[in-house]
Amino acid sequence: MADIIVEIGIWVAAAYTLMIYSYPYKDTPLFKFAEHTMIGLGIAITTIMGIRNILDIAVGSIVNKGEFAWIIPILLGLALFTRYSRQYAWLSRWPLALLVGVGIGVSMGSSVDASFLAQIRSTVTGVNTLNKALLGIMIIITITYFIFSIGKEQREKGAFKYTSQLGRYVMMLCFGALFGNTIMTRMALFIGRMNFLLFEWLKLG
Amino acid sequence: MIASAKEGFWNKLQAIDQRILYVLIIVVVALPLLRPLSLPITVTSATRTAYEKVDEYSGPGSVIVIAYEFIAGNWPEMGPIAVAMTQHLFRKPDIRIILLAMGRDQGPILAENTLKYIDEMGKEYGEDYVNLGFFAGAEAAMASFASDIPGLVKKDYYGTPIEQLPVMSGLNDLNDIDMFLCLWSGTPGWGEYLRQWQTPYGITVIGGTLGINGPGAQPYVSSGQLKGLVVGLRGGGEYEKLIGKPGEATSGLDAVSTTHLLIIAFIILGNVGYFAGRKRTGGEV
Amino acid sequence: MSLLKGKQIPIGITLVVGLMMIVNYYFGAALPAVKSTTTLIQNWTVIVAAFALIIGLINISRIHINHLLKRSKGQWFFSLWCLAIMYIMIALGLFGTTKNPGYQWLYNYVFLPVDATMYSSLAFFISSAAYRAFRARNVESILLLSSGVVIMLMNAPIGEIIWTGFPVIGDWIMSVPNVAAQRAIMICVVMGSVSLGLRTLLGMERGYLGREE
Amino acid sequence: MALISHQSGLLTLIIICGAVLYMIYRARQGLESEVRRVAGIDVIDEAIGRSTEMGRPVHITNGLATLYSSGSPQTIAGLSVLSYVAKKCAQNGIPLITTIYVPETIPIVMEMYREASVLAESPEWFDDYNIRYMSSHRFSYATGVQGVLQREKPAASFLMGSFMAEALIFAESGYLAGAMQVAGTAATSQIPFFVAVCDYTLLGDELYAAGAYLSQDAVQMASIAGQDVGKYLAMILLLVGLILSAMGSDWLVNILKL
Repeated sequence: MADIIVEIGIWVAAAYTLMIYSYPYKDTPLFKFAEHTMIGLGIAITTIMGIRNILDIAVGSIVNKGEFAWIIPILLGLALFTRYSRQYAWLSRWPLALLVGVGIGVSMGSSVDASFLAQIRSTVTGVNTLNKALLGIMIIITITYFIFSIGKEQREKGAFKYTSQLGRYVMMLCFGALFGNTIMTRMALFIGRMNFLLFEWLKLG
Repeated sequence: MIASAKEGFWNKLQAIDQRILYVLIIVVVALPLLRPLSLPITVTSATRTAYEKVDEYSGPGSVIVIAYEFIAGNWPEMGPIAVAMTQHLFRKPDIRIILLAMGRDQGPILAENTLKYIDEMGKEYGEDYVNLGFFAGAEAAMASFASDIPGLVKKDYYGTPIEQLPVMSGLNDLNDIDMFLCLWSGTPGWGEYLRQWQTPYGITVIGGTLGINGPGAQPYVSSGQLKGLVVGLRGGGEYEKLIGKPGEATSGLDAVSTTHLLIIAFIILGNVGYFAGRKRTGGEV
Repeated sequence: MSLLKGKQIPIGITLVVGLMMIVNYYFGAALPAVKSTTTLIQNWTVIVAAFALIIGLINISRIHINHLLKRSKGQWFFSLWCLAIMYIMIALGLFGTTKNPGYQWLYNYVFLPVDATMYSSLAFFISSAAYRAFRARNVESILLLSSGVVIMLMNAPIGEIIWTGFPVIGDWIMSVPNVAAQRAIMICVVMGSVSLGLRTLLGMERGYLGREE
Repeated sequence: MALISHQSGLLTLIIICGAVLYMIYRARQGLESEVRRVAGIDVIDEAIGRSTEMGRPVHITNGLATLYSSGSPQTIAGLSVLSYVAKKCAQNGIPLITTIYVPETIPIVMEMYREASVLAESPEWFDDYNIRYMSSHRFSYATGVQGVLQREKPAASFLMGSFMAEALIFAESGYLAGAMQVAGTAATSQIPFFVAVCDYTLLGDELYAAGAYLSQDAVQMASIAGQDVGKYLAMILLLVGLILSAMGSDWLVNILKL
């Protein structure tokens, strides 16, 4: 019995795979069907995770451990729904303010340290090879491209005009490399699907 | 007439209907899968270093966290890396392994999937390893886990309370973890663990990621924040060779070669069409 | 009453919470009170975020129910199907827990394959994008084209067989210009995000708060 | 236990914030700071104009970063572009379809739609069925956006925010639908695909400047100038660090390690 379910499952999976691959060819109801299935399942899966978090962590802590502080996030969460009422819509901004506060705080706190200083530190440590020196110089040149205002006139006529163009050239080398490097990852994924279609579904292997 | 027909040909070369390209991609991938060319795989220094570091930091008595921060769609590339590195760790005697996910809700299911492919070498669930499941909230959850493990972790993925799992006994915060294996595909992933675990606690991290994240992660390898890094299908194939267990990555690398050659051929066609077309009209097309 | 409805309180919440996160990052080790409050607030965000998911559920349900009521041609059936499979999956997942066989079947044989197929369809799109974009029109696109092809030949095992030089040049491109451009972009992005963060904390970035009440 | 961990990080943050605040203070005193033109941002009006002529809808999406994650600045910058685009579309009377991954942005986008329809005095423009939540799963989101692009055939498509692999799905699907595309992201791994496929791309920091630039509000424009101070600081640190390190001393590195 079990392997019949699995076999049906494989045929359903293969059908959906072909529906998705029909996208580039023509706008068919097949793709639309797979699309609506995917959105329905996607929302269901995350909604379940959300509801389980609310029940396990918040309500669970109040009921089992009496930590009544969890009432606050629950109220803030419920406040989101006031957006649908014209009169109390302003209340929905409070939970959003909390979320944005955490996001901005976490990003401002850590990004200066992890992205700004860490990158400068690793660039300027042990500059003993030509490549390391070249790397540092290329970073400086590329930064000039992102200068917006101070030295604007310099940008049009002065030194920055050339360095920002050089910066674009460095970025183009980088983007070409990232693009080329990504092709392998995408092919690996497609190989995975072909493995499924050829061997698990059609059983040609 | 001949000139314009020829010009038409050059223009056609520049704008081949992409559906032809798509069909050719399918053909060029299917052939090597059905009849492997088995081109040789050389192990690069990056993958070998990662292998040696995993060995070095999983001595007897050590506690290891493995984070499965990727999605089912990444399995063809992340799967072989996850299976090879997890198998390597399960071969090490007398260590505790904690599987979890904080960024990707599919993590726990993919951890289960990985365990199906490996030989658990007699390790017991609850005794030697545990799957803690998914903690929503990404960086917020990481920060809570790092500072206060019992505070955040109430149950494992199957609902068993932590008190009944000996593998979790005595773990208070991140300082009790000896090595962290971070398998990530994007964001939330290594970036968040860097900020919440590596930078504040200096924990030893070895990574496994998609080919596209390889270049972006290089600065962290050279600065030592990542002790080792296995990258992409190629890295997976090399790690499979190192642990002597060929798997999906090994068989896929032939198809990688053929598809790359096809795309390069199309790029050449496009450029030939562009230049020849321009030469004919003697100027801007 | 207008004080309550106005912007002062939300801006106040963002400012206080934002500053606490920053203070915790730099002084957290020394100020346990700040650290514990930060952890508490971060746990709260997990719950508020969970409620936001329900807002999403309401949004999509209203759209598809509207299609159903209006019987919009060529769409109402798909809307019915989307609503049906969504709420069945939620029922299976919540009442039967995610270990329920129905949930597992839909997850393993419908969701995962489509998820993997969508991801793999990038193989088509990256090929057509490469074919169109890698055209030697000007200096910049020549650089894009050449570094892209070299890296492709570095990655593919066949590349080494054609010429052993590819991995060498590829490694240089990967370790110098590639790292340089990424670090430069990363450094400038930090400036932008800090400046935007500051504007948001001070209530100047009005975008997310909307109109004056 | 040092009172402050990462002192150098804190000092840098204070310097950057100080610079931005000083520039804002100067702007409040009426000292304008000109900002260079960013091609991608100017093209937004052109793209909306094209949609208006063709009578097609406009599509916009703000990517993956939730408001409480460290990627939230990208989503907020994307939302400020959305606010501008909504106002323009309401004035021109063409529909704006917003596809959403981050659920907590739904109330914000509803507010922006209402604000745009009030400013354009066309209440009927506000149709919150154009605000479409496509799930918080990346590839359900990608499938949904593909469906919108394929069926609604927008003449302009804006991809502003943090993206991952699905960026190329949006860009190629937009190309197939014949849309004029302007993208902006700070996710360095996806910039190459936007550069290769979209008509215009805002590179990293240009996305953050977009919100301020579009608002044409003197104070916000001044904060862009404040950002440049941080970039000059980075260039000086790099230059000094390179020279010192080449001469063998890692004095600066130790300071930065504090």
